[in-house]
Amino acid sequence: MKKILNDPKNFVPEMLDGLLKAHADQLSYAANDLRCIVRADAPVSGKVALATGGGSGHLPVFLGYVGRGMLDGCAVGDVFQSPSADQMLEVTRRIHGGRGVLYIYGNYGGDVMNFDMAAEMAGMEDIEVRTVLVKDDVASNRDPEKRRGVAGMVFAFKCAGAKADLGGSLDEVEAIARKTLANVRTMGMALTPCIVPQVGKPTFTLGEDEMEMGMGIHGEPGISRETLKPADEIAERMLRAITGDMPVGAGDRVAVMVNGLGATPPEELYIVYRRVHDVLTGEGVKIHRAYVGEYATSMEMAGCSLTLFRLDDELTTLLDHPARTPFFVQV
Amino acid sequence: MKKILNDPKNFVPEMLDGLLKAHADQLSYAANDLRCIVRADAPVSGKVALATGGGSGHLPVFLGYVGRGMLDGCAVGDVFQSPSADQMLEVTRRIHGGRGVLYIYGNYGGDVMNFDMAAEMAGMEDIEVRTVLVKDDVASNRDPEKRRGVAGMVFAFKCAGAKADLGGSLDEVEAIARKTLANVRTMGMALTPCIVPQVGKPTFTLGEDEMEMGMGIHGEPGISRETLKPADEIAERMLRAITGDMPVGAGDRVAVMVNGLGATPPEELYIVYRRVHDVLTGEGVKIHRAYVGEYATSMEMAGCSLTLFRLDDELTTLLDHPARTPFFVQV
Amino acid sequence: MSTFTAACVRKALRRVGERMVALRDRLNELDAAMGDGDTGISISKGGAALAEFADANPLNDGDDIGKYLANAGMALNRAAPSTMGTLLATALMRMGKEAKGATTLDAHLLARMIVAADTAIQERGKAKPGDKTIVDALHPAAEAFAAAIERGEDLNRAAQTMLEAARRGCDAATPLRSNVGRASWVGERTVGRPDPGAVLCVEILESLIAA
Amino acid sequence: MSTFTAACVRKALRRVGERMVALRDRLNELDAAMGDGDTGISISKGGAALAEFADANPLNDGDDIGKYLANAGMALNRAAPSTMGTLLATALMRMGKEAKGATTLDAHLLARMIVAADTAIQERGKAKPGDKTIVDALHPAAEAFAAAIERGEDLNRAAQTMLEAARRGCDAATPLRSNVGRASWVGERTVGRPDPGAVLCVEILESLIAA
Ligand SMILES: Nc1ncnc2c1ncn2[C@@H]1O[C@H](COP(=O)(O)OP(=O)(O)O)[C@@H](O)[C@H]1O
Ligand SMILES: Nc1ncnc2c1ncn2[C@@H]1O[C@H](COP(=O)(O)OP(=O)(O)O)[C@@H](O)[C@H]1O
Ligand SMILES: [Mg+2]
Ligand SMILES: [Mg+2]
Ligand SMILES: [Mg+2]
Ligand SMILES: [Mg+2]
Repeated sequence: MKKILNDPKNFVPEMLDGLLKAHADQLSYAANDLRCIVRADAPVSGKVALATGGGSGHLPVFLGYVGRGMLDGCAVGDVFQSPSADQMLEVTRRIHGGRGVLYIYGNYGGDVMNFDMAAEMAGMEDIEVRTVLVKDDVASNRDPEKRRGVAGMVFAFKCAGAKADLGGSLDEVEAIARKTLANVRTMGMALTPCIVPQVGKPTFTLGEDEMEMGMGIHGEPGISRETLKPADEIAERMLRAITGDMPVGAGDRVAVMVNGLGATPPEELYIVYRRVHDVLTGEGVKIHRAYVGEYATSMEMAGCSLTLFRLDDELTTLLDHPARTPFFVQV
Repeated sequence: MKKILNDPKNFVPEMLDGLLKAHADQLSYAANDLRCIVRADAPVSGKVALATGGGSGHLPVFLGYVGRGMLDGCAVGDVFQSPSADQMLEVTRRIHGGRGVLYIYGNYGGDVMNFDMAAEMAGMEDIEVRTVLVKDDVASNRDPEKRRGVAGMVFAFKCAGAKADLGGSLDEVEAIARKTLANVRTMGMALTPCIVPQVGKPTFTLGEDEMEMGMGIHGEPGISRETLKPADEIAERMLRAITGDMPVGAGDRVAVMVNGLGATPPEELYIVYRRVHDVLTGEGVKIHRAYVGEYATSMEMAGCSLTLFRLDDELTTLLDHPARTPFFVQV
Repeated sequence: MSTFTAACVRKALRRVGERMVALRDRLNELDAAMGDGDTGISISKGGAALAEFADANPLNDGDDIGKYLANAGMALNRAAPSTMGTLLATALMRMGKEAKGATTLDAHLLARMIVAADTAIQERGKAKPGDKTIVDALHPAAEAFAAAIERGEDLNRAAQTMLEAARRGCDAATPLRSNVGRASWVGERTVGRPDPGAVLCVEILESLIAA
Repeated sequence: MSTFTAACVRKALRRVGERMVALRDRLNELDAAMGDGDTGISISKGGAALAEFADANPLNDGDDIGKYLANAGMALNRAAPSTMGTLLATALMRMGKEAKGATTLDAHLLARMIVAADTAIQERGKAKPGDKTIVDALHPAAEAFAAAIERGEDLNRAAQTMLEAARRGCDAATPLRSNVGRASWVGERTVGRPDPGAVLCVEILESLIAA
C-alpha cells in the first residue's frame, strides 16, 4: 500500500486536523468533534443553511465545498463510510441561522438512513430540515430514483448555495437544488482501483489494458469491463450515456465538468474535454463554463467522469455567482 | 500504460487544444502555435511581462499560472522536454508591453539553452529580456547554483507577477523574483514512477514498500531509496532538509506549500501538512498561508514535496495580492 | 433456560460484539465482490463498540434492560454508521424500546423484540424479503422464532428453529440478484454470491444463542 | 574522395537523421539509467526532422551548403529542443556559419567545421571534457581529425582516426561521474554507465563517414 500516512486508523482524524489547520480562516468545527465541519462564521444568521455529509476519501467532496456561496456545514465519515446521525445533528444545530437547513447529499444507503435519523432528531428541536438527494450517476441504475450521487452534486452545492447566499427562502433554495439536479447527469469510468487505508489492499483489480465504464467512486463495478479505448471514444461513450438520458441539442446551454478521480493527470482530462467540446459545439450546444480538474475523487483511483449541467437563465446566474471555499474559488 | 489518451504523439497538442477551449476567456496563443500560450488580453501595455516555459506533464506548472497577477505567457514543450527557442521568442514578442520581459523558469539544461537563444534573438529585436532561474530543490545538489527548479517557482510567479501587476519596473520585478527565490526552498519524495506517454513504460521502478527521498519531478533519482516511512517522519525529514539549508525560527513568518505530485490524494497531503504545521508552530514560526494541493506535478507519480517561503512585509503583501489564472485563484 | 437475566443480556451483547469483530475479513471479502468491500471494517468497529459498551456499563438485576439495549444501539451507530451498522443500530434501539422497563426477558418478549428488529430494519432500509439483504435471513428467522414460541417450543429448540430459518433464508438469497443498496449497482454479478448482511445475520443469531 | 559535393552533404544529412531515429530505444535506456530517459525520444524526433529537411529541401551544385546546414539546425531545434537536441542544433548552425558560402567541403573546411561544432557545444552547454557529456567524445574527435588533416592524412583515414578518438573518449567517460545536466543529480550512480550524449556522438560520426 503506497500511501503517505501514519496509523491507518488515524487517517481521517489526522487529515481533518491538518485541513482545519491549513484553512482556519475559513473552516471550524462543532461539538468539539473534528468530523463536524462548519464555516468559520457559522451560523450565518438569516440565511438558509446548507449541509452535506458522507464518507472521506473524495476530496474536495464533501467538506471542500463548505464556504461562502456554497455549503455551511458537513459531517465527515470514515473512508467511504457515512458519518453518524449524531454528527449530522451537531452540524445541523451549529449552522442553523433561523431559516431552516437543507441537506444535499449522495444517494447511498448508509448516508440516507443516518441523515433521515438526524432530520427526525432536528425536527424534534424545531429546526426545519429538508432533504434533496443527489442521483446523477446515469451508469448506476436505469431507474433514476435508484442512482447514486457523484460529481454532479457540486453543481447542486453551487446553485443552491448561491440562492441561499442571495437570501432565498428554504422553499426557494430547495427548489433550486431540485431544479439543478433535474438538469445534471454524470457518467464515469475507471482505470485502476483505490485502496481504503484500513483495508490496505485494492477492493478490485483491473487488467493492465482494461477499463471499466460506469464504475462507482467507491469502486462499485460498472456497466462493462473492456479493453482500454482511446480518449476520444471514452469521451463520446460517456457523453452518449448522458445525452441518451438527458437530451441536449442545438441552442441548449450547458456547463461541462470533466472530473479526475485522483491519479489521472489534468493533461488527460483536457484531452477528454477537447472531444466533449468538439462534439457538443458541433451539435450547436453552447458551453457556458467548463470545469476540468478534480472535483470528486476516489483517493488514488485513475479514471474520470463527465458531468453535463443543462442551464437556463436562472441557473446560469446562480452558477456564475461568486463562491469561495478552500477547494473552490470563483470570482 | 493506463492513460486516457489517443495517439501518444498527439498528447501535448490535444491537451493544449482542450485547455485552450476550456479557458478561452483567459488564455490564447501566439504565432498560430498552440504551444505559445499567452494571456487572452496580451500584451498588457505598460506592464512588465513575465514569461516561463518548460516541458509538459507538470500541470498546473507551467502554463497554468498564466493569468492576471501572475504570468503573461508560457512556451510549452513536449512531455518533460524544453520548448524550442523559436517558441519562446514568439511568446516574448506577443506579451511584450513595452517595459521589458522577465523569464522565470526552472534550472534545466535544455530550457536554459533554449531560453538563452531566445533572449539573444529578442535582444536583436530590441526587447529587453532578463532571466531568473528557479533552483529551489535542496535535494538536487549541495551547490545552490546547480539545483533544479520545482514547485517553489509558483511563489516566484506569484510575487513577481504581483509586482508587475502593481506597475513595477523590469528592475523591480526582477529584484522581487530574486528575493523570493532567495527565500524559497523545496524538498520532495516519490512513491511511484510516472509514464511518459511516448515512452509507454515507467522510467524507473520502486519496490512495493519503497520510497525515494529527493526524487526529481522527472523521476531523476534522489538522495536515498529506503523503506516507506510514516507520514510524520516523511514530513519532518523534508522539513529538516529545508531548514538545514535555510534556517527558520521563532518570530519568522512563512508560507508553506505541500504539493502533490499527481497520484497522491489531498487527504494524504493534509496529513503531511499537519505535521509540518505542528513542528513549525511548535518552534514559534508563524504560518501566514498554507497551500496544500497540486501545484507542480509529474503526471501520475505518487509522492509530494514541501516548500517553505520565508516572508518579510514586502513579500507578504505581494503574496496576498489577488491573482486569477485557470489553475490558481486568490481573492 | 427460559428467561434471560440482566447478566445474560450483558454477556450476550459482549459475545455478539466479539463475533462481529471476528467477522472483519470475511465480511470485507463478501462485500468486495458486490459492494465496496467495507462491511467488515464497519461491523468490526461496531462490534468492538458493543463489547466496550458491555464492559463499561454494568447491568444489574433490576436495571431496565430496554434502556440498556437502546443505549448500546446509539453507541453502535456512532462507531459504525455504515448501512449495515446503522440498520443494526436501528434494530437494537427498537428492541430496546420493545423491552422498555423489563428487568428480565422471557420467551414471548424475546420473540416480540426480534420481530421488532425485523420491522425496524425493513422500515429504515425499505428492503423487502427477496431484495437480497439482511432481511432475507432476519425476516424468516423472526417469523419462525415467534411461531415456535407461540406453539410452545422451549427456548433452546425455538432458537435452533430460528437459526435454521435464518440459514435457509441466507442460502436462498445467494442465487438472487441484489435489488437495493450498493450491491444493486452491480446487478447480475451479485447472482450466486452470498449477501454480507444475510451472512452477518446468521452469525449474530448463532453467537446470540451460543450460551 | 577528398571533397564533399552538395549531393553528398544532403545524403549524409539524411543518413545521420536516420541513424538518430534508429537509436531511439537505446538512448532512452541509457538516459533512463542516469537522466530522465528521454534522450532517444528527442533525438529520434530530431533525426526525423533532419531526414525530412533533407527530403524536402534540394541542395544543388552551386548552392550555399553553409546556409543549408544552418537551416537544418533550426529545423532540428524546433523538433528536438531537449538538451541534446539543442546542442546538436547549435552545432549544426555553427557548422553552417563556418561553411557559409561554400559549395563543396574540402578536408580543411571539414576539419574547421567539426572544431566549430565542438566549440559551439562547449560554449552553449558550458561543459568541459571530463564532465561526462557529448563533449568527452566530440572534443578528442575534433582534435584528432584536425591534426590528421594537418599532417596530410587522406580524408578516409583521417575520418577513421576521428572515429577511434571518439570511441576512446566515450569509453573513457564511462567510469566518470556526471558533472553537468540532469545526470549530475544522480551523482555516484552514473559511474560505470555510458553517457547517452557521448554514445550518440560516436554513432553520428560513424553514420557520417559510412559512405
Ligand atoms: N436498504 C437496505 N435494507 C436492508 N439491508 C440493506 C440495505 N442496503 C444494504 N443492506 C445490507 O447491507 C449490506 C452492506 O452493508 P455495508 O457494507 O455496511 O453497506 P455500505 O457499504 O453500502 O454502507 C448488504 O449486504 C445488505 O445486506
Ligand atoms: N551542459 C551540457 N553540455 C554538454 N552536454 C550536455 C550538457 N548537459 C547534458 N549534456 C548531454 O546531454 C545528454 C542528455 O540529453 P537529453 O536527454 O536530451 O537531456 P535532457 O533530458 O536533460 O533534456 C547527456 O547524456 C549529455 O551527454
Ligand atoms: Mg460502505
Ligand atoms: Mg529531458
Ligand atoms: Mg459496503
Ligand atoms: Mg534526458
